[in-house]
Amino acid sequence: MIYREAGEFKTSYAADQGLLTIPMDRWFVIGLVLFAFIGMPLVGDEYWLGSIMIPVLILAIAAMGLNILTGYAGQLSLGTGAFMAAGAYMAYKVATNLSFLPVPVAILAGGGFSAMIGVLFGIPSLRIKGFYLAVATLAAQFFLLWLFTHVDWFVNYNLSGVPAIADYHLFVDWGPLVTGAQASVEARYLFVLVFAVFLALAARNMARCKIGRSWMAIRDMDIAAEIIGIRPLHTKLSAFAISSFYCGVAGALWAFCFINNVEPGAYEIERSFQILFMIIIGGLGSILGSFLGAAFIFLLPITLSQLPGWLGLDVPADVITHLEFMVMGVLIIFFLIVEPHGLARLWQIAKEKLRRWPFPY
Amino acid sequence: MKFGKLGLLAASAAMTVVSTAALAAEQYIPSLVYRTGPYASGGVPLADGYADYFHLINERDGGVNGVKFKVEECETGYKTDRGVECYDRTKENATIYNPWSTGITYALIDKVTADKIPFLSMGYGRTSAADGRVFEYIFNFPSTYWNQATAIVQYIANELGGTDQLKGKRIGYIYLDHPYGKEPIPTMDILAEKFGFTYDKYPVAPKSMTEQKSIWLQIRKTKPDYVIMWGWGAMNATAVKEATNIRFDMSKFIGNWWSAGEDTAIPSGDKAKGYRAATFHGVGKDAPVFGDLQQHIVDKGMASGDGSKIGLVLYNRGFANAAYVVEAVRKAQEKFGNRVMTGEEVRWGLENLDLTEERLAELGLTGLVPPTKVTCENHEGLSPAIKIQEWNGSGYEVITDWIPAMTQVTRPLIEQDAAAYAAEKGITPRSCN
Amino acid sequence: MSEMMADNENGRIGGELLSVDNITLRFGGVKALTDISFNINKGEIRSIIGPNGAGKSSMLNVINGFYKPQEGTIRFKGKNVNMKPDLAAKSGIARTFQNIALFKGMSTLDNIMTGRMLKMKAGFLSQAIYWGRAQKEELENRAFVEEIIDFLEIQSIRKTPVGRLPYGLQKRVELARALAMEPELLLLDEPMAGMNLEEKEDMSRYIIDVNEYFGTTIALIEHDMGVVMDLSDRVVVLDYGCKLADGSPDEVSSNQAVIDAYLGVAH
Amino acid sequence: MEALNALFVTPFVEIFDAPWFFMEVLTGGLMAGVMYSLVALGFVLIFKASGVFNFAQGVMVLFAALNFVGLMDAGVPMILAGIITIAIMVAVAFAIERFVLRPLVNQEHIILFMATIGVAYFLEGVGEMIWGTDVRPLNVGIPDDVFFVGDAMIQQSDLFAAVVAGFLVVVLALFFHYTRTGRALRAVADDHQAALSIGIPLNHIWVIVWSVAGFVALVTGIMWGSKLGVQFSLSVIALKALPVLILGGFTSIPGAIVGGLIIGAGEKVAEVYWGGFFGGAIEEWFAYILALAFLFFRPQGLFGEKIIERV
Repeated sequence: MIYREAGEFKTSYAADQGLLTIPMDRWFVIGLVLFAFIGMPLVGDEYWLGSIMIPVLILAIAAMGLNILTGYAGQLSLGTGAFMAAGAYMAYKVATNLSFLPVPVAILAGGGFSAMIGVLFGIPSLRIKGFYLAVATLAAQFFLLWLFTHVDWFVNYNLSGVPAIADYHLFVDWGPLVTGAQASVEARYLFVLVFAVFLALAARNMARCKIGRSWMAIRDMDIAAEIIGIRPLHTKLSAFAISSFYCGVAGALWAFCFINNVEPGAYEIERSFQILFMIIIGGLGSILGSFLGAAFIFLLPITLSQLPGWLGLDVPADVITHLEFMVMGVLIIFFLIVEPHGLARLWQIAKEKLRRWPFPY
Repeated sequence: MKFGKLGLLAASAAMTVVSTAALAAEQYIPSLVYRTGPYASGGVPLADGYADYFHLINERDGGVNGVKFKVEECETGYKTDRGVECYDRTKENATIYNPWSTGITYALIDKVTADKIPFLSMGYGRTSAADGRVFEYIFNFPSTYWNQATAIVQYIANELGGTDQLKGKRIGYIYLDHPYGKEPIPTMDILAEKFGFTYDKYPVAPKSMTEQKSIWLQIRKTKPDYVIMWGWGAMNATAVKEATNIRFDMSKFIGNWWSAGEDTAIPSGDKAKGYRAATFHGVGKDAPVFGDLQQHIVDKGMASGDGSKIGLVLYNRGFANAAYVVEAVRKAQEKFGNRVMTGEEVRWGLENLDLTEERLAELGLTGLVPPTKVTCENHEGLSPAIKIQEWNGSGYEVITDWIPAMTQVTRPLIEQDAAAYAAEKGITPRSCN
Repeated sequence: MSEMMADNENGRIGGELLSVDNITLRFGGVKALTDISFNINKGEIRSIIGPNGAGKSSMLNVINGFYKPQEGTIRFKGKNVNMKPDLAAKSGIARTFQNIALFKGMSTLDNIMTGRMLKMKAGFLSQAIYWGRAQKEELENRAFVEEIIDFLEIQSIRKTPVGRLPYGLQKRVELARALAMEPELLLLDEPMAGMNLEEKEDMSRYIIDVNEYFGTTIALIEHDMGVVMDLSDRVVVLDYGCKLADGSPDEVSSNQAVIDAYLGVAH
Repeated sequence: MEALNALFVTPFVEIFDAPWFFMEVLTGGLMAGVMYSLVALGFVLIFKASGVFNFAQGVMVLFAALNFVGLMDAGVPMILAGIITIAIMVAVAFAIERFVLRPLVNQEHIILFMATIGVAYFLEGVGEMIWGTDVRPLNVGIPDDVFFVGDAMIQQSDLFAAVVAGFLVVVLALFFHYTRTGRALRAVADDHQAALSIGIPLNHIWVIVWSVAGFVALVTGIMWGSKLGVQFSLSVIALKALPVLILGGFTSIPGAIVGGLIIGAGEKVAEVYWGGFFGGAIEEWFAYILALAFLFFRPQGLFGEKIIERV
């Protein structure tokens, strides 16, 4: 009886339409967010904040983006990495060439540019579906990366092609440093966290509003969606745009707050697949799942690689990596078979169990 | 989000315990390796050689002045984010980093500087890091890509009979279409203008490294006098194979030092005879130190990996890299005392490193490691030079003496790029006087 | 909703709402519909019947714009239209499908809410922060949808994913979604197919109620002749893509051509 | 103006100036295309029979080749190594049917697709765990010389690959048309339910078709492997086969062949004559953009049937 939903009566539609309708859920999430903002920076050391939390949050943003497109709107995409790259390169351009703008604006501008690119590559989705569309998004993946690495304008004609990100304050000259190696890890973490929390909230809101329902309608049955007045092209493109915006912001944050430079290798097709796994394992069509999936996929190899050390075994690095591949493969299949709705559903099931505990019947 | 984080915290406690276990009176050497993935064929011998030399020092000499080395590998798979994670996990008490990856190097340059840990990207990474006034903690001796490009052109000129003979010659430049492969292009532009040769660029897409047919068709058509290659991973072997397919004169095909591994030529076997590649260290197992290695490490069954890589080009490179690190630690101990050195102290050791032929002979490294002198200003070594090695069907043989780089061409470029970097990042270059 | 209920029994059937003029539809060489003309008056229940493959569903598909006829015109509310499905929806045509076309991954409530799509105008930013117009619209439309849920008596399955509902209920949810659009013309494609007698009676009652209380014009495809004859004001009969007969249920059921078609006399 | 020249004039002038070279580029491209076709063939077989978009095909190529070359290096004679490898691939097919397809039967296509990504990861891990990551040269006695047609130089090994691919297609065609199993396969491809209802055991069919795909993977692996050595990058060629599938349609064997040839020839010609203008390395995306442009005009692919949407 730890977790209760019975005995909660809503007296207005407003209450019933709320985000977290069960008080325990609400308090839990509020507590968690508070902990993420206050507790985590106090508890976590540089490794945990800088090398784990920051990339996990950034990848979770990208996973939310892909989840909007694939989980909600049903359009399979393998071009996530390229949309992230679009955000990163454009944010870099804005940050360096329009230096009077504060860095959060540059990052959002990167997202905006990525959204435009997303719309462009979303146009084929009107005519082609399913795997054909997936392959078409690969065109975006390869073409865009080629473009960014071959047009020197994107890197300000940098000789090496891998421009470093300068140390930026939150608002031009004011506020703490939030990017670059000089910035404190707490500042970078909180900066990323703010993005992640607001984007997650926005995604949840969109999912429960008109736009979210029209995405799901297109996903579940596009013909039926049309007869109730949903414009397929408009809806699909809005999914592409918003999805790419999320990915673009994630790509920019990756460059600005994590690896400190704009490196094409970070946005290769492997990244696209990694994020796809995150939403499969986290749960398609679930914002919570995007976070769970990102944490799981990112931490799995790191945990596996350290596991022998904790157990005091001496296993060579290559064997561990091969094992990691195998475990990853098996886990993907396992999840698809046992719980196609991913970790998010497992969490729900766990809650249901808790509701009955300790009296199962 | 919920459960992920709770798990994180639980695991966090466990991990902190482990990472501090590396304390003790040992010089901690984190080694970022890639024994898996598309570049593993290069990563494995590099990692083996690096680890073996430290173990040799521990076994044979009992460490440096009693300070033993503790090598701990962290697998990156050549991926930048994994490299950053490995770095953050291991950086406490770390002596030095050398990730064998240009991508990871770029990601870590600022971080190591902030953390005051030296970084030796030996023959890769950011060329302009050779300017020690801007890049205080980054070293790239004994040579850089830009210097290597000039030295290879110098070698071609030597073969032709003088730099004036380069005029009107046509060179093909085939490279991995990646920041690494693009590094020497500015230098090549300058050299082409200076000596009056033309060169054609042939980028190889990283995702289709094994698809070079169209490139070699073009080479067959344009018939360049020489082809220079800047390759890595599967690209190298494919290029050599395609070159043999079109019956290109292998003695006119010169790889850089990352296209110099055995894996580059083995798939083509005898047909690749005559293929040349640059190197900045010796090849084979002739150096006296290999006797010690056999006695103290191999015979005791302590060799890294399966021990099959000893003497391979990339193994020797990892080996040489470790030798530099050991000597830098020794140098630092001269000044700071015989104990475990901190990152800052090792940096001092690196900046004052002076490996003469005599010293190398004492170490049994003659012919394997080039004499090197590093200063505060100059982090690429004072006399960058390469040798050219030739494939004989089953192994490489060095066929030239040291060919010096044209530092008068590259140094201004390096200083210019470093200054641009300093301006962008708001760094005030330190004074070295 | 209350203003719609003002329509009373006496003035139930008004002037022409939709007219179908000389429609011909071909798929490659196959003629699915040949020169079909008929009309639907405001407020009536109009049935389209015919044997399997007669072109009934094709006719509905032409009306709401899924198929483009090669010849002929459709006029809705006096205006010549050449529609796409989403435009048809905008101008006030809703429909249900022979094979249920619900959004399987969504709850009953969400499915019905999609019917309100066209009534909601909030921009996406407002939706992203769930503030102002978006929130107001959500709540207003929720109230409207709840009335329909009450009307069709599906309160208990409000939050159930429709994929888990039994067939009869799914049909009802689909009707609810169509009603949520407040259509002027409701196209029902075999709303009672596969139902047992009791369910059919329920559904018939809903159709009559919708017609009476909301004044919604209904075009109905149905195989059960009893239902058709009881509900319809007028019936049009199709066979092999041609119009056989058109008139009141009594006229049609006594038409020799119709009887032949249903009994399978050779052509 | 200069740009227009470089795009629309110069390349054609070059083609007419040196027709032999164009021939060489074209044949080179077609030969590369044959290789793409072989991989695409594996995709098509599985997609036809089980509706699964098998992303693991590329890794199956690597896995088969690794086993083959590993056995040969261990001293197993070539023929025996081939037989053992085929047996391994059949075992893999059984395992996939039992542990992946059967539990996931009737799931959506996208779920099955993702499951094959899982299979790909697993096989890659197993293959490299057993056989290591070194580049292994493979020599099965494929002739490795050149001959000239006019001035155009042709690689014997390429020609050999083309012949093998052609032979493979003929064998598969005969298999599909004239054997009982082949007929059953086609029945399953047409309609799972109907095939099931006349007593064709679906599970067996899946095992067979995955085994055949494994066999095709082995042949592909040997062809590529003897060219470039057996190595990790073999699995990446799967990516090259995807545009071929778009072009040729997911269900058409002739489509896979013709699509492969078009992609191969198209990208080589584009790279050689137009690559310089764009700054090179356009091969990486050219096939995809070509396929995408093509999709606008024929969404069902070259040989696919027109899809009529029923309401």
